[in-house]
Amino acid sequence: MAWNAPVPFASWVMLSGVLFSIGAVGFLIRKDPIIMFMCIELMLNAGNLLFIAAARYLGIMAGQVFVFFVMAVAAAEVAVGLAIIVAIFRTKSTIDVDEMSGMRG
Amino acid sequence: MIGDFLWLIPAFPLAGVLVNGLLGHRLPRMLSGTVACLAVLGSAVVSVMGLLHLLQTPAGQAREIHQTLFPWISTGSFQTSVSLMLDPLSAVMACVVTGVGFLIHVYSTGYMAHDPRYHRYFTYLNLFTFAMLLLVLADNFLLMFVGWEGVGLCSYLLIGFWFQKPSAAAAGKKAFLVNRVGDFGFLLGMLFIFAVFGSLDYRVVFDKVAAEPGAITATLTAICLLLFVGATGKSAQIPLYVWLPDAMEGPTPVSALIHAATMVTAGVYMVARCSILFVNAPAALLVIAIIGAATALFAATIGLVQNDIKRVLAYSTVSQLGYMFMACGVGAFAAAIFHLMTHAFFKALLFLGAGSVIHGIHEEQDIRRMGGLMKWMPITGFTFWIGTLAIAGIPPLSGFFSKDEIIWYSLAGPMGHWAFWAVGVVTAVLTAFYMARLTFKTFHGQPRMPEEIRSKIHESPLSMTTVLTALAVGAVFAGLVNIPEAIGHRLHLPENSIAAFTHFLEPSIVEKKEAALLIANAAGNAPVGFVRPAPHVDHALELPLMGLTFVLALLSIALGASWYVRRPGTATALAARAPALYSLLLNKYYVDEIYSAIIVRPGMAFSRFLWRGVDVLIIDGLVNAVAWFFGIASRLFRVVQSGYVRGYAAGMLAGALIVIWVLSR
Amino acid sequence: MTLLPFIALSVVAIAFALLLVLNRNAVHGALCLVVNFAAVAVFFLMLGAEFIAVVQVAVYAGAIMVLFLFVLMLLNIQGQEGGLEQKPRSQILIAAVLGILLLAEIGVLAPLAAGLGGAQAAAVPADFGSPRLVGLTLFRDHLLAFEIAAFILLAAMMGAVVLAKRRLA
Amino acid sequence: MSDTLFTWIASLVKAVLVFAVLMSLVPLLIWLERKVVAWMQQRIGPNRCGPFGLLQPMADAVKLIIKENIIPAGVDRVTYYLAPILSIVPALAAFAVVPFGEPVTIFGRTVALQVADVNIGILYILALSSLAVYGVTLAGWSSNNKYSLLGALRSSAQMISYEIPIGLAVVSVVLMAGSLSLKAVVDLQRDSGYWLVFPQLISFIIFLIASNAELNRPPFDMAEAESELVAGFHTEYSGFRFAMFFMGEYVNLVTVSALATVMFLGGWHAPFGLPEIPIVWFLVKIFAFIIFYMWIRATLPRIRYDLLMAFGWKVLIPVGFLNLAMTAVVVTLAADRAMPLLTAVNVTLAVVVGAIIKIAGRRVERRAPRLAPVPEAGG
Amino acid sequence: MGAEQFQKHILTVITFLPLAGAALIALIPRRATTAIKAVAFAVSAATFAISVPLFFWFRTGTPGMQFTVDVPWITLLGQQAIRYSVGIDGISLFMVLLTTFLTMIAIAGSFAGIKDREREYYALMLMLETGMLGVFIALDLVLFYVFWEAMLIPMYFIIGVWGGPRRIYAAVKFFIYTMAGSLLMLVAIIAMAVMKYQATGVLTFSVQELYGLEMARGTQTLLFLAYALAFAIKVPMFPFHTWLPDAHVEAPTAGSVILAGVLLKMGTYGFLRFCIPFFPEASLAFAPVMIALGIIGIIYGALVALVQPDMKKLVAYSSVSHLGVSVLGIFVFTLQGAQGSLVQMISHGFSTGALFLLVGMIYERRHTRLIEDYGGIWAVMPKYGAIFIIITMASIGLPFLSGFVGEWLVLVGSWLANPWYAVLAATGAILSACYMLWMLQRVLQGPITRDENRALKDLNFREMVVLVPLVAGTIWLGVYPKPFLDRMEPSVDNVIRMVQTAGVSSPAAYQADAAAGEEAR
Repeated sequence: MAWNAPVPFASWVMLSGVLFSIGAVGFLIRKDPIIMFMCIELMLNAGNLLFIAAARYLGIMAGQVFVFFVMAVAAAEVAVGLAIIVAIFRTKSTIDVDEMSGMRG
Repeated sequence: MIGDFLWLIPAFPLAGVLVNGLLGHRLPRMLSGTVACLAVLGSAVVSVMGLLHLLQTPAGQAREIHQTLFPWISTGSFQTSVSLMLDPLSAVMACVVTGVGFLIHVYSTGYMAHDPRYHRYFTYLNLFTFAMLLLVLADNFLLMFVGWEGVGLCSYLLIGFWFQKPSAAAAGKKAFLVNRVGDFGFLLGMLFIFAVFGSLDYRVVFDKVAAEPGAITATLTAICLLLFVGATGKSAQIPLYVWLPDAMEGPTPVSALIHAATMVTAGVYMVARCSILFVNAPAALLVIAIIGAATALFAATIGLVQNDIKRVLAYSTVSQLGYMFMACGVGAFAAAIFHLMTHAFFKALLFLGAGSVIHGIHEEQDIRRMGGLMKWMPITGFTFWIGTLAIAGIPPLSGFFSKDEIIWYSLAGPMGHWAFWAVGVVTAVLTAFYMARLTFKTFHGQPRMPEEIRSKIHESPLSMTTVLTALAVGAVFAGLVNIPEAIGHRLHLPENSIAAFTHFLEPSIVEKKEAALLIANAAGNAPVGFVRPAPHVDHALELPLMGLTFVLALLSIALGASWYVRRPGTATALAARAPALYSLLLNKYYVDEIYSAIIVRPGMAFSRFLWRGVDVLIIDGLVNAVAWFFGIASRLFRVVQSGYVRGYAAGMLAGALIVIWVLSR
Repeated sequence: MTLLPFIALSVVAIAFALLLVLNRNAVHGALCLVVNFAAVAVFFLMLGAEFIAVVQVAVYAGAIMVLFLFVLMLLNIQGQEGGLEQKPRSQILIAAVLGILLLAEIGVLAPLAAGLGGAQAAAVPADFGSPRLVGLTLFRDHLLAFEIAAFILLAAMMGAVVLAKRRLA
Repeated sequence: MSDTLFTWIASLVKAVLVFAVLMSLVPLLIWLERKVVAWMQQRIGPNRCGPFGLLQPMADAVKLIIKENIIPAGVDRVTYYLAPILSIVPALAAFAVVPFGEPVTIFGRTVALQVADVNIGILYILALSSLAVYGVTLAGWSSNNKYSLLGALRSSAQMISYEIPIGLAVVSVVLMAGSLSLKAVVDLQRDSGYWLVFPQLISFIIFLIASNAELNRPPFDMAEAESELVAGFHTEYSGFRFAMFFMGEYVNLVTVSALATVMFLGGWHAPFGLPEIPIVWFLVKIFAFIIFYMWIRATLPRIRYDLLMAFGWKVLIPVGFLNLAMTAVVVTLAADRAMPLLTAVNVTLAVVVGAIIKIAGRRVERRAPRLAPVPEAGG
Repeated sequence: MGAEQFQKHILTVITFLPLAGAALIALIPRRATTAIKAVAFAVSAATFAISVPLFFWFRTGTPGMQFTVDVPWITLLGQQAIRYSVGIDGISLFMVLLTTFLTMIAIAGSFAGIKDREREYYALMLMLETGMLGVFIALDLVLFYVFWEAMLIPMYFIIGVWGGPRRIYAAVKFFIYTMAGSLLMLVAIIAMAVMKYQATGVLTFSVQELYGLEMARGTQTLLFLAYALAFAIKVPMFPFHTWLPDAHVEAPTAGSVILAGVLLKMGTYGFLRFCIPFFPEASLAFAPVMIALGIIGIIYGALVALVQPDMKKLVAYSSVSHLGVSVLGIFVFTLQGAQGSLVQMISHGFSTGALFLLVGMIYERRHTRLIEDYGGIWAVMPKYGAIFIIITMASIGLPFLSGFVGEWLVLVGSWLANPWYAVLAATGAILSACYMLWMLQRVLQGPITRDENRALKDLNFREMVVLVPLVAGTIWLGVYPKPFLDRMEPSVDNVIRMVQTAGVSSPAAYQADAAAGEEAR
């Protein structure tokens, strides 16, 4: 493969897929909620990447606008998520996900 | 003229009911009693006037008076109205009902004098009379059915009059239920008639049958059998007679009026009224004859050993009714009605006599603890003797004429057969014997009452004894109304006085000769083996046979006298020798026990099973099971909510995978 | 936008993503993520989305990660969590299986999607991805979505304040 | 010599030039600051090393370089080393988009006097300024010291909060210029003849205050004030890493001043009527700003932290929004007569507000509570 | 103009007057119980008084709807689909009269029985009356359904709050049973409207227009089953009847009078008004099944009633039996049968209503409903005994009393359809006599065994006033049913004709009867 050949769209899908799965697996493996949040951010970012790639390959601006919204949502999600973690930490002095099963049925 | 007074006949007793029912407890006793008697008297007068009017109408004209009061149930093709009809048959019946009824009302004022619920008793009695008159005067089956159930209700109320007594209450209920079973048959019969003829009016139905006789013999047989089931219920024939003996729980005048003279005869009246139907269904006639005969014999045997004075008379009534049905069965409807009339007189006399005996010796009913009462109650005793002789069939009393006519026609009637004749004679002998036993044990021989009662025994008051004598007169002379030809010719009596009664009933009942023709015609195409045209029996035989029955009756009375007066011990000795037979008869062939074992107890068990098993267990069980199921299901799903955050995450991811996989295909 | 820089950068991105997941120390993880975001920002530049690239840096790296650092530092929950060792065996197993499944699925899908996007990048106007064009698309076609995003942010802000506010009991 | 190669070389040269100039300016500024502050406080300032103390910064630099690098125990090594780098790099990188002169033709090709003319210049600067927060945060956290952690949190919170007013001020300028690239802003000021400081006076004031806070400079230097939290986030740093923090601060100062001149004082253009000398006017304006900052450092007392934050959120941001809204309305409605109109409005507003503050100030003094005379002992 | 206007809107007035009364009662302070009772009785009496002229103004001989009011209510898809259209014909006239009559009596009957929370109680009773009246006069399916459900709620509370020990269980069971059934009906209603809309583009729920709606055989069966289930539960027919004994045993006296007197009739009314006219072919096809269930209901109800220790349960099961007769009458599709079932409904309303009042009265005195706790009370309570006997006789179908007319016509109708139906149904007469008389014997007759019974007081004036009208009703319906029969004949004939014309396979008996009916009239 010539090094300067243009990058096919499939590779972008592969890349964002890999990043997404790393994020997903990370989310499942780790017990620390902050790491889990980061993994979620990672997944979201992988999503953004694919959006932009698709926008570029299809020539539609909408892709980029969507990324804009994803970012808004991600920011909101982190804000609330971290607030919750702070609240939990303040009450239970630990934020280990497995202990937090108070809400079970 | 008389036509528009017909409604008065039932109206009078109805008025009596209203007066006594609503205001009774405020009226003094005398007033409410007299109101009741007057009510019945009023309707008696009107019905007699009706009878006379019919008698005067020349033979040519139709002896029938109609009056339609108001339309009752009318939907689509089913139109019935409350309308009355007076024809010879219903006139006779009306006169018997009101006549005997009035006498019994008068008797009751005496008999029930100290009863706390005096006015209620007379309300029921008037209500009964009203219902009976409705039954008799109705001109369509539905209105007859109204009367039919009405009398059933009154018999229930009157039998259970002393409802404090549990036995009376039970007897009342038993009477009503057995009657109801009978009415069930009658109801189906009426439905069948309506389905086939499209209407329930006698005129319409009878004309259609008369128009083409023998056309629908099969359906007619079914209809007649169903109607007959109703009759057996009401007139206490073999299968459904069990309620009559228990009906003795009620006051004696009630037994006299209802269970001797009027209600029980309703079945016979109905059969006679529909004679045109029965004649065209020879198989049905045969069944009636057989059941009638069987009941007569069966009841007579039980009557032999009964110790309660009223029970003996009750079984004798059942037996006499058997006679009447046998008469109808062999085609001699007029004879049946004639016997019905005479029986009304002497059986009422006997019951009232028994009533005054019980009244006299203060509520003692067991004849084994009576005896020699003639000394204390001469009038009751004498009138009782007249009744006994009449029922035994001793000439010239009424019993002789009516019973012997039946016995004769059981041989010579259109469906006559020597077997019926034999049963008739044997039953006559038995009747004579148990009546003799009863009279002798009660009025003759040594008094077996405990000492202290003997002083208090007294003859019944005037109001009761006058009624007894009046009935005695009726019992003696009632027979003369219908002197059979054989005797009539021998004594050269004027033509119109011979068998006057039968000729009078002509238009409303199928005459014997005509019946014979119709039966032969219907039998021709009906596959009933037993039935065949009547054997030709020459009239010569009639007198000797009558003589034979008379002699046998005398002999059995003599036997009775010897057994119970000269050597009182013989009966008990005889009974000791055949204890099984004796106990069998004493316990009425254990029929009551059999019925309860077959029908009542299993019925109750089945319904209890239905309730506990089906209703509670299965249906409710199912419903509650559904509720339980949802409970369990929800508890099951709770587990899924484990609270284990990463479990949820894994679930989500797996879900996402599946979605991607599905979408990408 | 040639293959070499793409591969180089994707290696960097994937490496730092793995570092984040496997890292014991949360702060280091955060930094790895920042580097990952920077790499992705460069990808955006390669894909002609300058405005989004800068926004990515400003928003993700500049704001969100700072939030993370803030929380990490405030709560100082250092080192509570061991490495991967003491995790319940089953959880890792499930995660591994699902991860592999996901990768396999993407492996299958990528060529399919390729058909969609085509090997060659589409011809695109010069200022593709410039703030002017993004602004135009944003406010012409997706104004409603923009308003909704605004509301989400408002709600999140209020939520965060209420949740984290120390109850002055 | 293909075009791409030429652009590569040109930008490389420009980058090196800019880096050199900045690096050399830092010691000069340190010296200038100490001199100006001293002069303002009627004292002499450094005059021992070299003429007028010019070599004092050199001495300091040598001291810091040869000083032993003490790394306290329990320090998170990676972030400890990373923090100083992260505080300098964004400041230097931000300078790349600042245009400091008209395009020049060398060897027959025109070369823009700007390291990289990117059409999202301003946004690029904002992004990098938000990265500056990392340096501070990580420094405070990694030095495993309670005070430094608190200092880091406070200063980073302050920097984040003040990014928003700067953003608003910049956006109103961009609104006028219609494009995000700095070159367009300068061209606008050249074409319209108005320096944006007049039509955008309010945003100019907001920009000055907010950038001061952004740099953690004295009126707002709560985080690393000696009297409060020892030395804030860089307490545990010594030696060359401590110097890097200082360099970072001053490079940032230069960048911010450059930005201010480009956006508000018309970049490299001479004031009305004076001859156009390429880079000199640009440097003069930058130095004017720097002196202004130093002047503020010398005069204004330190503001308490919560008032500082409250002032930022409750005053600057609302005023910023209002100003932005006003500008937007004027630009859309009266596109052509925007400049004079806005100037009029802003100037009148400035005068009015100034008057109000003066009157309010005097009345406050009159009503200030006279201390009640101390009652005589006894009695 | 006032009178004519009043006559036009008489149905609306009758239906919503009780509701207004309920509102008025809600305003009266809780403690003024006598005022509450007075107002409640006054309102119900007024409603009855207004409904009486209906009987006389009703033009006999016209099958169609009378006193109709048709006002658009809800517009769907631009069309006035759901209309407030009300009206009564021969069938619903007597249901309305029965409702107003029985509610008045029930309210009068509950003066002694209800001790706590009278205000809510009487308000609920009047609301219940509105619900019931609405069901009978509604000519729009949605309006019908609204009232059908609205009527459930007050009944639920009446059983649930003022009931006996297991009232909650009974109330919930009653509610869920009826609700489950009626949900299917709702689906069917909507399905029909949609089919009509697709076929003709006219979106309407009015009953008139939905008659004769063409639909495929399969759908007709399904829709028929949906309706039939809802009404079968309400009747109640055999398998769905278990809620009735519980509801009756636990409901307060007046509650069970209304429950038995009117609510059960809604099932049979529903069959006559909706099930059969809407789906003639399906009705014909399912007739044998429904007849079988009816007959089982008769015999099963009677048999189970025989062994009930509790009087109210006994009467409840007797209701199952009586309404079995009514259902049989409907599904033999003969004029006599249908009219018989209607008369049976009215007579059952009188007799069972009276029976419940009677049981309630001795319950108020002795607070026990078990038969063995009584015995020989006729001696102590003569008036009570007399009325008890008359009502018992009416209930078991003694001629010249209301029970007989209904039963007889149903038997005639069913015999014309198939003799064996009549034979089986007639056994009901015997069985009903058995359990009623046996109960009578154990309660009224026999010696007074318990001394509490000795002290029982006879009926006071109020109780007589409550019972006498019912007794009069049974006697009037028994002796002179002509006015009733004439008014209902044309409408019922109309419904039956629908089935006959639809049913090619209908047995020959119908033609004969119809023909005979023609020339007889």
